[in-house]
Amino acid sequence: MKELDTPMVIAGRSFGSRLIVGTGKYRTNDEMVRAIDASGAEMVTVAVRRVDLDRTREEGILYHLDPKRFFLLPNTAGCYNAEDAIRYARLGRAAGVSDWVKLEVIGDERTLLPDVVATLEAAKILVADGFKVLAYTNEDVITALRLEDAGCAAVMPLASPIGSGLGLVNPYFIREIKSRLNCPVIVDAGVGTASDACLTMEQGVDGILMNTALAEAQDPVRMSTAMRLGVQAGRLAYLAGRMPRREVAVPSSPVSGMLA
Amino acid sequence: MKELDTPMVIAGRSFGSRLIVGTGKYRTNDEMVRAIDASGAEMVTVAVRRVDLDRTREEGILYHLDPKRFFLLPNTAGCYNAEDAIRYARLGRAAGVSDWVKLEVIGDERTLLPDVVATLEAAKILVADGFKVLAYTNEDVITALRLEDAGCAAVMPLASPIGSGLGLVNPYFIREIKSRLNCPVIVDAGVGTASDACLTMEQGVDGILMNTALAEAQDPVRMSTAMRLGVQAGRLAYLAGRMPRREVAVPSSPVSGMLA
Amino acid sequence: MKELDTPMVIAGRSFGSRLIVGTGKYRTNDEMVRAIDASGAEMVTVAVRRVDLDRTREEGILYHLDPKRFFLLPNTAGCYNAEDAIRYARLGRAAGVSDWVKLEVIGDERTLLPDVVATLEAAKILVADGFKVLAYTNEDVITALRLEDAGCAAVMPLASPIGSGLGLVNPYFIREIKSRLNCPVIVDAGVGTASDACLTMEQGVDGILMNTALAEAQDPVRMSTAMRLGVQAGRLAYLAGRMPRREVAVPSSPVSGMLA
Amino acid sequence: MKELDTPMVIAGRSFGSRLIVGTGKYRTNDEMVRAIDASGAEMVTVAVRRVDLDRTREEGILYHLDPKRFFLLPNTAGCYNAEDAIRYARLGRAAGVSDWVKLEVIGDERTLLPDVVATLEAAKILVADGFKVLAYTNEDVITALRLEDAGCAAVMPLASPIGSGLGLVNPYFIREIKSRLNCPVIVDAGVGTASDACLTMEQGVDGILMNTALAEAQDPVRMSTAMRLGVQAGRLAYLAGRMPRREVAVPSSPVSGMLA
Amino acid sequence: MTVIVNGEERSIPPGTSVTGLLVSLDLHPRLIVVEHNREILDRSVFDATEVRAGDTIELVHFVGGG
Amino acid sequence: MTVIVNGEERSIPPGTSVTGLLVSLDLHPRLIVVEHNREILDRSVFDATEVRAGDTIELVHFVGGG
Amino acid sequence: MTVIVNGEERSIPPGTSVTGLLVSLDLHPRLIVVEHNREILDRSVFDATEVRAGDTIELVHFVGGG
Amino acid sequence: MTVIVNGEERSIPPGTSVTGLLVSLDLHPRLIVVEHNREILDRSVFDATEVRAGDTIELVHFVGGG
Repeated sequence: MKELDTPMVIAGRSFGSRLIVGTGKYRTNDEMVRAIDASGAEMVTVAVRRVDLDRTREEGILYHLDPKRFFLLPNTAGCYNAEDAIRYARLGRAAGVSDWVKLEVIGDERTLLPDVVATLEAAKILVADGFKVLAYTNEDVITALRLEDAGCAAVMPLASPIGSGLGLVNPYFIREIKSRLNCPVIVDAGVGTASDACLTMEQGVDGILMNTALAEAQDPVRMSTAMRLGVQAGRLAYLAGRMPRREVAVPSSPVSGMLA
Repeated sequence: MKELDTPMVIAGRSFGSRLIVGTGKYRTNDEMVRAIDASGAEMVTVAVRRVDLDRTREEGILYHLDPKRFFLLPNTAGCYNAEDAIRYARLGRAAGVSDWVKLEVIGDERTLLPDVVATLEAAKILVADGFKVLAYTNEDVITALRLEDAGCAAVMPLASPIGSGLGLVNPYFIREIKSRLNCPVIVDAGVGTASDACLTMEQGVDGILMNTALAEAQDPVRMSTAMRLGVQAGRLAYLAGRMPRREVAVPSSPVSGMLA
Repeated sequence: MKELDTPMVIAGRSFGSRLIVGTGKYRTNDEMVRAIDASGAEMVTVAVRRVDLDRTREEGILYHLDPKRFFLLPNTAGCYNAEDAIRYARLGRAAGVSDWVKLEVIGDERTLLPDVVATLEAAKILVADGFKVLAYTNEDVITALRLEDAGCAAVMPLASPIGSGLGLVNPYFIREIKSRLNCPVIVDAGVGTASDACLTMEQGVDGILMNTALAEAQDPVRMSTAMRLGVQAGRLAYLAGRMPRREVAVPSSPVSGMLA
Repeated sequence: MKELDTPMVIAGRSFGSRLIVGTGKYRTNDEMVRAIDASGAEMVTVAVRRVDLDRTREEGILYHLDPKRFFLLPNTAGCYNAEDAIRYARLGRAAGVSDWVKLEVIGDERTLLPDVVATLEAAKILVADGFKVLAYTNEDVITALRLEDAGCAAVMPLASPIGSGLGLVNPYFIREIKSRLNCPVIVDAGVGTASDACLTMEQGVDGILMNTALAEAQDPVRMSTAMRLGVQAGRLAYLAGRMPRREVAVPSSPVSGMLA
Repeated sequence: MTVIVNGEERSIPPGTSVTGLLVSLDLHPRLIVVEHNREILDRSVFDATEVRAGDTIELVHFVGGG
Repeated sequence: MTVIVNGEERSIPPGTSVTGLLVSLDLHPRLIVVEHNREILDRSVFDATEVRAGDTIELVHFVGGG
Repeated sequence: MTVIVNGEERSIPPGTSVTGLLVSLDLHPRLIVVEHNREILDRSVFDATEVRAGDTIELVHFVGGG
Repeated sequence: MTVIVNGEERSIPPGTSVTGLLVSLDLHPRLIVVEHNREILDRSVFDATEVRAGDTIELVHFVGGG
């Protein structure tokens, strides 16, 4: 890949993989670790939650993922207003791994779509507070432009709702966002299988973040490998420039030189 | 890949790559060779044509491709009836590289769709004559079943017309063909970009044959790499078993453990 | 409609409606009659079956449909070879309603796809025997051209498998068939809802034949009305010539004359 | 239709047609009038612009449309902030035809997508000022819910960008908006042909507003008729309840009663 | 004597005509098509055509179908 | 004296009313909405409202739009 | 004395430091972020910070999430 | 004497073998398939096979194709 593509650069940091993966919903921690290895991801997202004092719930993720090997991206998942999101972002930063945050301010429990107004408000405050903000948003290019203006390090429009696996529903708007923004555009949420990831990268975006498609696959390790390859395939196909579509056929073999 | 997938086996012969590529329409022979290298293909198709006695046309492909390194699959492209196809198949075999043939009997110049009746007739004769027949056909499962009954080594339904780049138009019928046949199913023609290849492999077919998508890409080497990865990605995603599609969102981070 | 569209003419006979409907699978005969009325269809298909001597099964359709009001088109549904199809066609003709037949020779029980070889063979014999043959076929333009050459009064390619409701899967091939044939092209089978019918007519075909989409709708009378309107809408949209698609927006209101 | 569907009710006013049409971009005023007649629309949108004192530009629309016959809906097209939109809304109301307004606050000139923040702000002020506000918005259900909370008489999400003719790109989000709001949902912008209108109504929305698809059709009168029928077809198909989709075929004729 | 009607053995009195058979089965000739030993009969010969022992008769009509 | 009408300077005789302005421009009051120095005027006051030097007048109406 | 830790009342001996609390809960300070009365504490002050009756303590860490 | 090679008339000296023909055309036998009067020749007989007047020869090879 190295000679065929450039690294993904966010906030001045280079990543050899354009695939960012989540760490939620795996059947076991061991399966999670093997799947993340197979994905080739260098950046992984984590959530900030209370320690379970009764030890009934899973222990912390740091028991399983080496922060020296993976760049951890704390998220604000589960926050429904700017204040909470800012609180979670700061708690995540206090863990001392980095000052990056995947900003999510959810506006609706059923669709988990972002509250774009609150996201914009939180983004401004977090950027002013020194955070590198990667902001989850919808496919609205106007909101995307404002998040960039607010100083976000990357804008992360959805392909379809979180955990839906519906794939890239609106390629037009994703292409529009990519063509209008200067900062990296990472498609976040909705990818269900490798062809979704490949098609999404073919729109020219910088990367993809996914979680459910890997964790809920029947075989997460195989699917993580598929996603690694699918993201690379889509990226290279975008850079290669595809053949034109035609409704009339064109032979692949010479029409001359036929025998009498 | 080796530990995650099995080889593609056709007529008892194993191929490490599920991507078969053509050798037509490249801008230069050098570009063709580099693209084929990048594709990782082990089997490449060639056409049988008159030697150009005036040397105005390209020299033979064997000056550029080492038949020890690549398994050459002669085709009967350009033939519009069974008799011609059989003649070209025998000429191709006489070259001494193998007794395999990619059988194409075209029925219409505008769409280059197969004449399924003549294809079936030619397939029977060639199989009786000891050929390993890989038969290009349309998406009709009934024709596909008859080609298998006729002893074809592989059945090759189209994704869309040759050289169209329209991608996989009818996934239902391709899945149906795969689910009903025991012999290998190789999708031949119509793939335009990496996501097409990936989506096609996700239907469970054994492999893909393509030419125009590589030769006509702005950068054939990058696109060949993309196709190699896209085919692997689609294959592994098929084997992995994708997550279910849902119209309602599902969070990736825990909903419990939120702060007060 | 009259001033905006021409009638559908098949074998010299004019039909005011481009929608042809089947009479199978309705919950009750009364619902069937009301649905057919609502559909505006002038031609309806019927099947040829043994009289039930124990009267446990439904009585003949002629008790419910007036052959003076509806043009009855006997089909050969359920036949798996040319001989049976010819036998059923002749039995249908012997009923004395007409010498038209909807020729179906099924090649596969699971998909109910046509056996194109046997269909072609039966078509030739029936045409020679004086039948007006409307032939059910797949989306293969080559087969369609041969059915026309065989003297079929109309060629009836499928949108998707009988009773599937998957809609128009391959618009390219349906457009190709329409553009290449001179005889009427009626899309038969697969339409599931009104937008499928509308989209199908927008490809320029002459008409649509459907049954399951009406009989299995929760409210067949409303759906029949929807299909009548949807077929007309698609036809007129085709004749009207649609606006171009664009990926950039264009205002509908003047950009000049704004206030200072 | 009357017995099969209910009227579209907005702000207590009933409309017999679920199709609302614009009056812009027609080649001639005469063509506009005939197209609007053919569409069956009862509500038509108009823009507010300066009188052309040099008479070089078109005269007012009221010379061509009888406000007693058509319910005129002034829009705020061309406004890029809440203040301008409010000013145009009040000027429109001052014309004395009604206190309804189609609120548009555009956020981006290239896509003509709405500025949802400014739209929400303007909506609140206009509702407080006694306007019946029909608000153009994107497919974001959260914004749609807030527009309803703000007291909008109807919410008008786009199918695709204004004047694009790309049709219904995101049926999921449109269905979600309809399922979550109590006020009427009118899809505004993007419909290109009759099947787009039909498919859009099949999502269950209350109505559609369009302009370019009619004005830019090669034959606006035929297309307006097609749209009238397509909207009705989609509405009735939605009410009728479509058959299930299946990947396996089901015969329409009895499988019993075959001859020996 | 015995004949096969629509696949089932039936015994009918010798000398029964096709019309007689239909009447005995309470079927209206106008709506029925008769295949007699694989040959389609014209309605005009229903009266004159006698059914013989061992004959195979198919009585068909139109039913709902698509 | 000079006023701004729809963005253009126009000189009209002192003492001209809004109605007078419309008439001088050959516009039918019934179809026009008048914004006078950013304030929308009710038709009932067109006669009584005098246009003063430097006033900004916007004369708008409905045109085709979607 | 009683404090609220992660939403639950807990009684701990007076004079307990944050470090002491963590130890008593068998938690490794390096992996835990502590919010004390809505203020995030730097690890360097865990020892010096005394938990007082009625304090609200949130102990959080990273868990799997997307 | 005259023969038809790949559709074109060519005159070659009598007694020319297939090998001779290939050499005269500067073609490498290993890469060429020869169809002689509609019959495919095995390479082993190129030397022994004489081309006669009026013979039709097709010289084919592999070219790029899909």
